[in-house]
Amino acid sequence: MSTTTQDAPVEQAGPDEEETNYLNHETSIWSWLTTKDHKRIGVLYCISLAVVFLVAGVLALLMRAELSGSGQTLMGNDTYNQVFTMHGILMVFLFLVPSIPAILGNFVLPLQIGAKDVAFPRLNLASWYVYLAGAAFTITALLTGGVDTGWTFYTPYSASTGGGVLWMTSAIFVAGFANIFTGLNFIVTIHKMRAPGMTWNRLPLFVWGMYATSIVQVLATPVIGITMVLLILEQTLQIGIFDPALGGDPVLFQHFFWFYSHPAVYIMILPAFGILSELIATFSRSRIFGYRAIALSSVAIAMLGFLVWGHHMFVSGQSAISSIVFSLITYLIGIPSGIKVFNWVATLYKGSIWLQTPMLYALGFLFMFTIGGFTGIMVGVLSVDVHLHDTYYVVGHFHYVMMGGSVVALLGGMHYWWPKITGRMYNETLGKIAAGLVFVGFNLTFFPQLVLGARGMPRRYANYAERFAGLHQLSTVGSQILGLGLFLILGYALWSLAYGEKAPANPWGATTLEWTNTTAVPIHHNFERIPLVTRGPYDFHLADEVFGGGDGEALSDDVPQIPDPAPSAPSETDPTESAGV
Amino acid sequence: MATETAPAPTEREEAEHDHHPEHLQHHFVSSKQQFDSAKLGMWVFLITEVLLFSGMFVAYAVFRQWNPDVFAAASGTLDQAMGAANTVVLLTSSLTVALAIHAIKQDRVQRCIYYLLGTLGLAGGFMVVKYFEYMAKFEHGVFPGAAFDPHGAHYEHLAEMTAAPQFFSIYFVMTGIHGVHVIIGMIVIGVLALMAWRGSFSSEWYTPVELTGLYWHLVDIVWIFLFPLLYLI
Amino acid sequence: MGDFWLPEAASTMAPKIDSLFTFVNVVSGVLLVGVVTAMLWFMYRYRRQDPAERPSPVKESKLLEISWIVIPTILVLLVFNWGFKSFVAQKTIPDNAYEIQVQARSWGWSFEYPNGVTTDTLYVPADEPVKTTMSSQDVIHSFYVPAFRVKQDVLPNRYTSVWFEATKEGAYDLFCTEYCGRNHSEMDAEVKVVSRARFDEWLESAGTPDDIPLPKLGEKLYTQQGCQGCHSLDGSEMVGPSWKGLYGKTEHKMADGSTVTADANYLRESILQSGAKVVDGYQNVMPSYASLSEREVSGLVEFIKEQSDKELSEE
Amino acid sequence: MAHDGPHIVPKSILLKVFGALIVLTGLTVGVAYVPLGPLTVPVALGIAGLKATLVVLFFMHLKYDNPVNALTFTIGTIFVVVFVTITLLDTAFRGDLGNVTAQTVQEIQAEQERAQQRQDAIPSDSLRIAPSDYPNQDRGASMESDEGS
Repeated sequence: MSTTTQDAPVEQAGPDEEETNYLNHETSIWSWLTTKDHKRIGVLYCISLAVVFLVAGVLALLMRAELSGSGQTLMGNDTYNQVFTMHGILMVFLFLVPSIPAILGNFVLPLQIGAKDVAFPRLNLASWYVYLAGAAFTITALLTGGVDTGWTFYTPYSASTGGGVLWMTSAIFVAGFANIFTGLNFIVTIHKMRAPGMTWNRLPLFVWGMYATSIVQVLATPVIGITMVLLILEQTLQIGIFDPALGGDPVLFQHFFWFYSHPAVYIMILPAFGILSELIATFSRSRIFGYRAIALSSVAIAMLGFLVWGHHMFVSGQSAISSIVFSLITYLIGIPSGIKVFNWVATLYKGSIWLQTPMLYALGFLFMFTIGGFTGIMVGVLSVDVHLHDTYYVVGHFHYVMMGGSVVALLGGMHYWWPKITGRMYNETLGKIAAGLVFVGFNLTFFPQLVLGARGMPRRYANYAERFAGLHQLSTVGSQILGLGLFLILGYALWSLAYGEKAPANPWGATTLEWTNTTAVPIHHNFERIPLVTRGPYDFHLADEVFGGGDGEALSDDVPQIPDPAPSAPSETDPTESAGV
Repeated sequence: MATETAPAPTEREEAEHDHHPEHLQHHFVSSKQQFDSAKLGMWVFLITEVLLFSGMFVAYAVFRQWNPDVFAAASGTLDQAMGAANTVVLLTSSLTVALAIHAIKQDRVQRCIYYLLGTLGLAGGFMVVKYFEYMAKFEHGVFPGAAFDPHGAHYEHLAEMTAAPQFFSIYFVMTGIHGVHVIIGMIVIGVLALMAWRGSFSSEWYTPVELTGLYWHLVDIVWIFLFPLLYLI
Repeated sequence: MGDFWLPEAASTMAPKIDSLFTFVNVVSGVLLVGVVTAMLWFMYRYRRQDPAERPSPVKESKLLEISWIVIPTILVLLVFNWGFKSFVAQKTIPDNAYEIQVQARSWGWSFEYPNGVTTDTLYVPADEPVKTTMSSQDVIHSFYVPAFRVKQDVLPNRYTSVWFEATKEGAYDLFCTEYCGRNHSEMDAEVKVVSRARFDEWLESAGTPDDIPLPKLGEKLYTQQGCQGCHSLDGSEMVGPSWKGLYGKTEHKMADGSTVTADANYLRESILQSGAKVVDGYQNVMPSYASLSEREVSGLVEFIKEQSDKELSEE
Repeated sequence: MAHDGPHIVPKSILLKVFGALIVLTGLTVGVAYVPLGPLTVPVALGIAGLKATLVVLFFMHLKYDNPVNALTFTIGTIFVVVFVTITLLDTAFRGDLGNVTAQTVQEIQAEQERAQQRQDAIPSDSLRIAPSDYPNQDRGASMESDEGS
């Protein structure tokens, strides 16, 4: 990879002094709250989402604590119902759906394609504020009586309960716009803002994952918007679309809801696929096996993901013919997901595998996502799903996909990009311990749930039959280990912010632009010179300069640049002139 | 596709204007890149609008398929003349927006302002007709939802029909949300006319006019479907 | 493996579902072990030994890629086909099935047999197809008997059905699996599978004879109709007002500010037109019990009366 | 893909398209008075689709624009069709295997009442209509007679 020759940017300080970067070029709170820099918006999102994850995670621990005994142990039924509802809503709508795109997508995507920013920086900032508005609505919902409908808001129950339902549905409507803005921004950015030479075949797979995700966000989110609007109108004006008492059809609501919420699963998992490809490639130092298959299968999953929502409704009273069609198409999605797993494992073959913390998460992901996939095949079987639907098997299944897949990938990604975001290294030993705790805790929590479900334990039960108690207790212990691991991560992450070792520009020896062409912490405009891309994203063997003869530690200014093989990239305007536009 | 970000256009544009183009944001390489991005962004936004409306079209399709007779009878109580008039009004406003863009591309700012104001007037006309339609319904107790209590010669028979409230709920929600879009469009077009009057636009930079035009045409397209579905069949 | 994973199988459908479950489980297990073994082996075999290591790219193998598209496709189509067949069997109700009407409400079940007998425990004859025709009085519930491997949502506006043929006599759990509010987890019932002969005998004797005293009838209805889900007898707070000391209360405050005397007429009205008067501090959530017979309503009123009398005598 | 300068659609084309749109509006109103039976909905939607296409291609310049924009819009409309079609796949076929009734409880009760009234008219106790008599009565039957509307 090489860069063009161009006059040195103005703001660049000498090597001895503290370098000016996106974190310190302006330091007032105001400059953060009004920033249009995609990196800062990523950081803002990271802080907000961490808070939501913490709250929703504590709720999960409370739920597991309540379930440690078969009767009432910690809270009454009403409280329990509100707790699992809030856990679901916060995790799905306010954490998982925005998580990877809003944090890592925002931070990494423009860097990876060699752009100075996303296409619409103002919209990007608006997205964060809209998200905060959604969060504010959620808090209002809690203060006005809470919500106990489950995150699915099934009618007619949602029409008859909870003072907070109106606020909560409004919150989801509002927060949906944040996702639409992000998705729209990424689609345009990927189409129009790629650096010279960054062809579609040279896009890092994280970008492909974000692209597929954005398509789903843009196409699906408006439908949850209109669904929530109709739900609100149903409660205020009693328009009878969903409520049977008014002549509506409750199953129609489920169609509307799952038309969004099933693709939303792909909003959560597709970016995780992207992260995984980056991690596996970098830490095995080999080109992703079947790059094209992985890239295109993401887009295929995004599209097919819209055709399968009815597999949540096999026992809902929908027509048998549509159950059958939905089941068939569901299997068609299983195949591209399988292809990805096989390709990732094949990438390890004859690689040079470096077991750093992010790679541990990646390998953990492979194990847990595979279980998530197989249990998905199980609940996709028409007749078996009749037995498993709405039991803990389903709970276990989607946690294996959402938490074991999406969240674990996010954790891996956060560790991987942590040096780039903060300029500091985390503690590798603690990182490995935490990864182990998360892995053990997670499996101990959710594998017993698969067994519980298959044995007939229904979900959303505050109390349960005595014979389920043993496995429930096991699951509770697992959740505590998992919680311990996550708190450990929070702890050493905060520690690293203050005391962490200074990170080099490319600590992992990665080959994508955010590592090779930026300073340790990227500058406000990302690149000193717009890169000109001359090779694929994972061509480790072609990227001699990347490693600097070592594991990447040595890379920075002293690495000799390869002579420019191609004509100059477009000159960029003086960064100071239009700064902050 | 792979060549979309090729650097060529910049050099030309840089040659054309030796100064930094006024409206070019720092993170874009060229005005063309900025314009194309804005336009693609608008198209992506438009499909979110399409899918927003799709939910109501699904509700319409499902309830119509369950109660075809009721929907036919209920649609018969809507005022076809007003609906048709509004269709023509909205189509005309679409033409005027297209002509406004046509004008600004040729630097005819004055003409562009006239066309924008014309559009604004037509949109206002649309809302006025809509207002009279709604009022005529409300007078006879035809409300969305629980308040539905039709009376008067033209509407009485609706009270007997099981799914008539559904038809009118869908009618009011669809036309209501469409109406909200018209109002938003009117505000934006008003601002555009003001900006044009202040000389903000030229053939060099008219992105907001172009984007608003796209939005306005989409509002028109939604109505093109609403009109036959609600009024005619 | 089936024993570890699955509950007791007590219907004709259960073994079919179980064999498919076990098949998917075993195939998944084998593939998972394969993937994990490969992963661990590569992890060990190709671990980085020198920071400067620069492996040369592996040539992609078309054959390998095609094989892991084709083999999973065949497997999932096999599983789909198997699931499809058993699904159709699950959903196609035999013509000769014995029909039981099921009513679900928050938070209880009632089962009505062809002769009008209503119970809160589901009695079914063994070795005979049974069909339930279900509907809900309020929100969506779901009828789930794990031992029979049947589940079907119970909708407020439609009749849904399941059928099963129990193979083993005994008692089994029936759960509600569609979240329905506060006492969702308490909304269970028992399924008792008995021989045809004993079933007939029970059905014969279980009818509500006209000669049982009214308060006794009311007491029976109190559990049967699910009143106990919302109205306590000991004065504890639930969704609805407690029946303890309710009868005869003079200053009974309503949500609209008015007060009524809780006499027999008021109770009657509250049972038949539940929304007519709503007690202050409670939600208007009670379904109407207009389907009760005149004698049954009187029975309930007498039973409520008894709760106040009891209190008086206790004092 | 790239154009030199803004493409300008000639005014004459805009006016012609507008003329066509007005004519099609007249047509769709006219057609509404012709009894077309089952074709009513397809014809109305067909004309509306044609009008929308004209607007998209000429007023919105999609005919002359970057194909990516056209692709974007096409994908959007495809997913609307998917949403409508697959939902109808359920709602139009309820009751196909007998696990759920095609009619709602209210409809069945109304039907029962009507049957009861008929029964009262002819005094005879031999008939009893139970809900179980209805489940297999397909909604399709009522659809056929309704399609002319």
